[in-house]
Amino acid sequence: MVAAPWIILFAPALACAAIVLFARNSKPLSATLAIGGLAVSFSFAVYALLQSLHPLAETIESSVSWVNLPGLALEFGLLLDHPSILMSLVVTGVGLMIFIYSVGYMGEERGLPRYFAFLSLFAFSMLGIVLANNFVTLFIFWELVGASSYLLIGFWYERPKAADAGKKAFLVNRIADFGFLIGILMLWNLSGLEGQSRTLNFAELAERLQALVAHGTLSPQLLTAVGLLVFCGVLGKSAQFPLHVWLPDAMEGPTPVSALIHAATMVAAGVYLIARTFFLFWQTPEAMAWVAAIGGFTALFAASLALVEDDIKRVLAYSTLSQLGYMVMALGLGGYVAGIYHLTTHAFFKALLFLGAGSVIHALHTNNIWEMGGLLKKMPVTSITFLIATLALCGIFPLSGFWSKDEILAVAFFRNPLLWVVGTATAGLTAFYMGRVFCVAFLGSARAHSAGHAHESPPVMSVPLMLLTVPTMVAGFIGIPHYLHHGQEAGVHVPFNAIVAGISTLVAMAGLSLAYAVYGRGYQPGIQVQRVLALAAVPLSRKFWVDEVYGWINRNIQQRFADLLSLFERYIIIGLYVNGVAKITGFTGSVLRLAQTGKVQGYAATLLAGLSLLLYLSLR
Amino acid sequence: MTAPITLSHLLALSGLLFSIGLVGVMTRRNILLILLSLEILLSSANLAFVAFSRSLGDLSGQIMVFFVMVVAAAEVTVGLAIALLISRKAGNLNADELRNLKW
Amino acid sequence: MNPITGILLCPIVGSLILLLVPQRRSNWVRWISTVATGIPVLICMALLIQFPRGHAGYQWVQKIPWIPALGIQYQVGVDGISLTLLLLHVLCGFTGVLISYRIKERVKEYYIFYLLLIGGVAGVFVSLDLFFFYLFYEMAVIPMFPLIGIWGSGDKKYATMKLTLYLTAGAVLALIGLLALYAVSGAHSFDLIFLERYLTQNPIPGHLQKWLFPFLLIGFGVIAPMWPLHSWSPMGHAAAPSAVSMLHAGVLMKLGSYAILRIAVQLLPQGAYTWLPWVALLCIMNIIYGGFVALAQKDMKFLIGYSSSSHMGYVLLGIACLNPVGLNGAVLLMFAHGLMTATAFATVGHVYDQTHTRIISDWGGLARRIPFISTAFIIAAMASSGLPGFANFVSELLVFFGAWNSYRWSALAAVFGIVITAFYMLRAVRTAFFGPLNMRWAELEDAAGFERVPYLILIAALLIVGCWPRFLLEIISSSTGTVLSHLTHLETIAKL
Amino acid sequence: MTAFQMVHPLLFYTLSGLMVVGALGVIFARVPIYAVLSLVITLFGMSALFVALGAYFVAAIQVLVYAGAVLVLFLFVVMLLDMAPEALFRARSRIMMVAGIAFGGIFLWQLVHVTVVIGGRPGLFTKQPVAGTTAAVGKLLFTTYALPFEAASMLLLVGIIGAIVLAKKKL
Amino acid sequence: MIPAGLLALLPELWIGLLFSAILALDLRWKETRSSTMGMLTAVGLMPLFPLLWWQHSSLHPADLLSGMYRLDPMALLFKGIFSASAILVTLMTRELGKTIQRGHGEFYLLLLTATLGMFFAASSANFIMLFVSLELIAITFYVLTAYLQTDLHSLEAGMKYLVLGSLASGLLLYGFAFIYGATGSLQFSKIQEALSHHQASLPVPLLFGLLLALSGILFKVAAVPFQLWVPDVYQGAPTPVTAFLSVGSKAAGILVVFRVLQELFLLQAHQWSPIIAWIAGLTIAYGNLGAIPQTNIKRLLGYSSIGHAGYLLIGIATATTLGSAGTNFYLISYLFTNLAVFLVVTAFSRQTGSDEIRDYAGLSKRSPFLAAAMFIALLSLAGVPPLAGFFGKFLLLMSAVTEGYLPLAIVGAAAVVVSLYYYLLIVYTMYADKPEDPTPIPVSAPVRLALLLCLVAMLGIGIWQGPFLRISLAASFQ
Repeated sequence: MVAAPWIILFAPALACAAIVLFARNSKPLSATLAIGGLAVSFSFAVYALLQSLHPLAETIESSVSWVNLPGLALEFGLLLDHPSILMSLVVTGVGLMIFIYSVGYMGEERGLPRYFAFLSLFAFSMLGIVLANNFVTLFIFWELVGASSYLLIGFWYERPKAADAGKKAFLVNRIADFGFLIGILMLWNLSGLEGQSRTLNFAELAERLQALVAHGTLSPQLLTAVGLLVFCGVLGKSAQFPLHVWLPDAMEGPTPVSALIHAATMVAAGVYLIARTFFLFWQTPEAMAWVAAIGGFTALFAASLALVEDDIKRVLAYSTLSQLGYMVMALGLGGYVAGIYHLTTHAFFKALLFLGAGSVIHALHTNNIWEMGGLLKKMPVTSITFLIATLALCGIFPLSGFWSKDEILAVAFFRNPLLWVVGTATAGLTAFYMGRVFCVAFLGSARAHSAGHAHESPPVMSVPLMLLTVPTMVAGFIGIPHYLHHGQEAGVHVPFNAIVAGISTLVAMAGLSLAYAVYGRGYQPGIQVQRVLALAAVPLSRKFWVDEVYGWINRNIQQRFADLLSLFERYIIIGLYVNGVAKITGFTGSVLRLAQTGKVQGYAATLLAGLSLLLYLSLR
Repeated sequence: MTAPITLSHLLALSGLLFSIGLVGVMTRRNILLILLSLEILLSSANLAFVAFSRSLGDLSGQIMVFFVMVVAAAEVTVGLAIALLISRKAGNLNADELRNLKW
Repeated sequence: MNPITGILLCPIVGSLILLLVPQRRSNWVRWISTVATGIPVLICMALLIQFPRGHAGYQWVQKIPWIPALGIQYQVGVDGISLTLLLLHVLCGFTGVLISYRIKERVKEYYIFYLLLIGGVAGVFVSLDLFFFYLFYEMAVIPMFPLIGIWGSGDKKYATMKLTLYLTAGAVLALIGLLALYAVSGAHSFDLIFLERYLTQNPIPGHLQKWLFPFLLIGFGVIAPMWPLHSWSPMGHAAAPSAVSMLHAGVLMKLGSYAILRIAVQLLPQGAYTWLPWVALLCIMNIIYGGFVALAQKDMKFLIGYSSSSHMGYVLLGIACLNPVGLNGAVLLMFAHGLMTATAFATVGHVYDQTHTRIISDWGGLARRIPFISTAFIIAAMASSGLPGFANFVSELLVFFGAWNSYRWSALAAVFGIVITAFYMLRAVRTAFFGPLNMRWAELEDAAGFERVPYLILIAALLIVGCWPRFLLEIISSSTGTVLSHLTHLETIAKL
Repeated sequence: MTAFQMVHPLLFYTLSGLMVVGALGVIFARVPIYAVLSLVITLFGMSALFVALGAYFVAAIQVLVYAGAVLVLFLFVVMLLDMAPEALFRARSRIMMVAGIAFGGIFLWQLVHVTVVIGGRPGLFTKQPVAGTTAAVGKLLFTTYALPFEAASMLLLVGIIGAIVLAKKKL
Repeated sequence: MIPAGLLALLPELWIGLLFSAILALDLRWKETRSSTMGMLTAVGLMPLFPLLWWQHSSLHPADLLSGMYRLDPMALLFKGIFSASAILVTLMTRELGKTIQRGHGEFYLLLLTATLGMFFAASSANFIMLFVSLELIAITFYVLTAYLQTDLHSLEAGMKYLVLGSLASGLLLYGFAFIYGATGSLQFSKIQEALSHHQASLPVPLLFGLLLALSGILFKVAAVPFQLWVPDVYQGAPTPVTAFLSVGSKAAGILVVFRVLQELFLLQAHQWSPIIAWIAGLTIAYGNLGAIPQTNIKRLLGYSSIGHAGYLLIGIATATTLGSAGTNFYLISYLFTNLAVFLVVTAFSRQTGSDEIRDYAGLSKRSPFLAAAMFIALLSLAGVPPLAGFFGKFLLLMSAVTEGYLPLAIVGAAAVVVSLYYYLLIVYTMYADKPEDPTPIPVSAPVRLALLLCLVAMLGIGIWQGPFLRISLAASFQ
């Protein structure tokens, strides 16, 4: 049983290695290896789940010493507890669907083996984050996830946009990890405050922090700082404001990748990190407040951006941002279970949405919703699954999204009404933009030539869609919150609240209806309203100029600074100081040689001058 | 003018001659005359040797003078030979114009 | 025969044999060089396996009296630190020979100088006598001159002259320091093992140590390269032929930090305590400044060059920590960075040999045409930006951990440094290898078959150590422990 | 202070005056021949002084070798080259003049300084004078100083070979 | 029983014999056979080595021949150095070929007399003997420098050397006079005895005499401020003469400095040591800095030899056994190294007629052997391990540091870098630049052999320093 986490983790890694070594040129073999590897992981995850359901089941923790030095012992350790089992199930399960789907979606690609190698690498890294039992192991995989996401986004590296997007994703994450790593270093330091050997193991850290806080050894400010630094990592991976900019761009990657990485798993890693380090955040209300605030803001902010987006994948990306904001907000408010719960359900329906979008894109070769239309009849499976997922996202009873979202809103309602308002508003916006997408893309008539000739995707793509529909619909009923509750003392637990649920459902319905009215029925608001809306659309379509600000900083501060230093290097260090020394030396030589006038009597005079000096100095 | 002549007097004379020789070496333009000034140098050293020899009651100083003369003769021979060649080649014996090698 | 001497002699004897090989027999020359650098790799591997874990002290020591009157002896041997670096060196040297198969002009001379260089560097790592240490140190510098001057590119005259002079200037300064050390130690010996013992019992007075240490620090710091003495390095890298850049950035720079650790820190612990905090400060400049300057570079080799000098800042920082974590990190980072940068230079060289331009923006989309080389470069770039799985990550992590408590600001700068690294590395990858293929390079040849071997060796080594660092760390930490025991010993003395 | 009884002050000052004037003539003479001839005066004066100091052999050699051989050689060369006096004197550089006189002066000053010091040290001059007769010097030359004597013969040989090889038009 | 004096004098007698033989042959043979005569001279000088070795191992150090002649290890070592340089210079002279238009035989004769003068100088134990032998060297070199009668450069060099050399001789002589006056003798042993009364500090006349004498000698060594003649004379003189000047004459100067300072005035070391240290530092700096802008290789070597003179003086300034040994060692390595460079210069200019550095472009293609030899020799001059020049510098810097002359050591070390610069410029020209005229340069067998010998010596001395260090130590004052 101890082997389970290791097998779950390393099966995809082996698949990746095998593809690199043996299947570089074989599409079927590479696909088989990748899917097989993940299937193994999945089955062991299921096995672990079943084991953990046993009332006497114990948490599995297993580690090997990775670095063992006097003063620093780093372990490579895995932990199989309820959240990690749940997450590995999600990752492997959703991942498996996406892998299979990819066979169809990416079948024509020359670089399919490369693709599957990257995917397996990603699955490996993601599982590593999920299973890690300490910060270093987690950080290792944290970085690997970033790298594999970089590779996958830039899979079509010949497209400048894709290549840029990959780079951007990696860099934004790297900036975030700067804070995260410093947070880890500070935590490591804190762990030794009472004289014990320092550690980074989650369980041990939890105990020590509790003790430290209890003994008052630790200043709250410091703890808040640590919390915020760790949260910094979350900002990057989960694309929270202000580091959200990479996620929409990341849509340049292949759609299954977007589904897997930028919807279901990688971006969830940040949320998962908060959950994993909840022992830390729970001790520091200030940090929690920041987390919640940023989560809430991101939720609303991203949802507003999605309103005017025409690219179907980008809409989904903003929606992801917004939902991640929800989860972060939930965790920030102490809703541990609520956050993870939503994370799980979101993984299902968002993956489904992306795969559906992919199916459409595959058929139409366009991302623009205004070039689609009327797909309900042409692509029924895709459309219906997309609709289910949309409804789940909007939180319509009884789909999974309803339960998880309402759990979050309930927490917010009791902990911070302002955020509840924000959350509810976001729910309305969500419903509106999803409704807009659905109405424009699937209803009505074909808006472009290609949309008229669309065909349903092949079974290898549609079957995963259908399979994903199942958890999207039933995930609300299988007792996930209960499962998560197990062994988790910290956090706020709020029972189901009918009022909150009712309000949010109403708001969602209103949003959907409005969308349908505008985009399905062609309802035109009054001129005045239209003017106001057009005015409001400007900042939205420019995404509040966040990208511009970053670009400006990049060009005018960072690059100017680099150029400045480069000039310093060139003119001061090399020109003045290095070449200067050389030139002075050479110049001295040229001056000295002038003593050599060629006149013999001058030489004699110099000789005597030297001698006189010598005599004067010695005989003084 | 009637004080007895001491070693210091002789050395002072020698020194004066030596200095005159130095000035000659540095200021005469003609190579031949530079050589001539060098002879003053050597001679003044000779005077010092003889003076010391006298005051020490030791003959080795005078032996040295003998050898210095031999050396001076050989030196002058070679010097004049070179001067002759230079004069043939360059047309004059101006020390200042003898500066093809410099810097 | 002593295996260490064997490693040392192989390339030197090889170069002597090459003298006798006729000029036209290029292939003989190549094969002889391959063998002469290959055997050391095998020996080194064997030593690595046999090295007693957890055992402090030098192994396979061979001592031959050389000039007893001055206390000079030929003494070689390795401990964990030098064995690790020796491994790095033989790997880079061997792969460099393979990479150099592309050189078609004046092959014989090239390999003669190259093998001399290899021999010199190996000598530095294994010498346990200060005299021979210095001897090999300078021997390692000089062959660079013709190697860059003849087979280099760009502004090679300036670059090679600057490099040689700069390094020699550092070396002679260090020589003064070594001689002064000899003079004030009173041990009348250049024997490093003996001196270590002797100076533990009879330490040099503190004020002298403080005064001596800068000589060694700056002298060796030039090659390390410590800011602001670094400017020879990017230029040298840029002008050198690829194998030389590999060796240069990969191994030569480590000579400096190795020497600082082995001689300056170990023999002058009080000096180290006094001066290393300043070094830690300079490291900030190394890391941040080097990183930003790299960010402004348009020439690929300059970029990697500045990146190297930036990353050597981590090494120096690790040494400055004077704790096991930092020191082990520093040594491991020397190893990792060496392999990484060698890979990078090899790939850049491969492209440059065909494109004859190193301006990054002149390339473009090369990944389509030369996937293998591109992959190798991306791997190097990733390793350089501290991606887990590669040895760089774990070693940089150790440096962070080591420095965190001693030099917080430097540690912060170091952590920030990897962000900058990612910026310039990814930008380079993006511009040079991604995007649409620049049609000028439609005929570019990828590394094929045998040509891939050196890259695979380097990357494999990076990966193995990166995934399982304990393997090397056990070897290294036994020796860093010894270094530190001198320091703690000193502390106890000071307390008494 | 030990006096030199054999050197009458009057003789000394007369000879000194002659010698200095002769030496100055070398420096300032416009015509080379005058310069050579004025050196002869100096050398003769010195020879006389040598006699007064008891260095008879050296004095004789001085007249024979210096005045007799060396200066005649100079005269030969001067006449051979037939140098015009004006060309020699005209372009004398002022800086060199100043420098030469300055350094000569400094040197003289230092010499005088040293000489004064010596003059004040009676301990150095206690020995009885010995006469440097031909017999006495000759004996020394052929016994104690035989080796330098041989070396000197070699030196003269070099002088001869050198002069011939260099200056002779046809070997 | 053969008198010890005669046995001691054997090397000089042998040179005299050789001189007579060559003189006789010169009268009988035609100019065309001059190269055979050169070979004969070179081969004839070789028996000197066993002779010197025999003297070293079987004769006791002593003052012989009425105290004129000193037989000690130092003299023997320097005689060895003189012989070796004489042989190599003779071989070089053979390469001159048509450059010397006439008087080949006499050239060899003069080389022999110069060597003889050096031998005498090495063994002088009396100021008279010393003066005569120094003048024997000097006058021979005046002739040799001006030997190319049709070349105004050569004549100019000869005249400059003669004027300045005579001036220096005058100073030397004047200095001797004061030393004589103050100590009452010209015999080294007696002077030493007289000086032992002045341990604390020298009286003014003695110091005055010492300084004047020292300037006369340092002129030969080419130390600042007595160095100005060097570049001009080196450039103008025939190359073998330059080579001989730079090694033989300089070594003789160093030897005399040793004799005067470390033998006679050793007790007063504290008085002259700082002076020599300053001079050494300035000399190193002047030589190496002045060499940077040079374009003529002989002139450059002239400047660089000034620099080397400075290094040689370091060992004297420290006034320790280690320092003296360092100087001796440095001289041994300098002998082979510098002569190797001059061999290449001679061989090169024989073919091309040029001494300009830019004409060395592409030498590595025209003659790989010459280029390689030049490369190694230049590195050795700069002091790069594992070549001979390195260990000499190492010893000297070590002695300087040990004696507390740290600034001097730093100057010496910095000059290594500067010298490396101008040496490497030549190397770069030879190796990396394209030749204008790619015709190969032939190298005659004797030169090739001599160069190989020098290379082996450079490497051998550089790697296997022990025996040479022992010799140097044995030959230095204890």
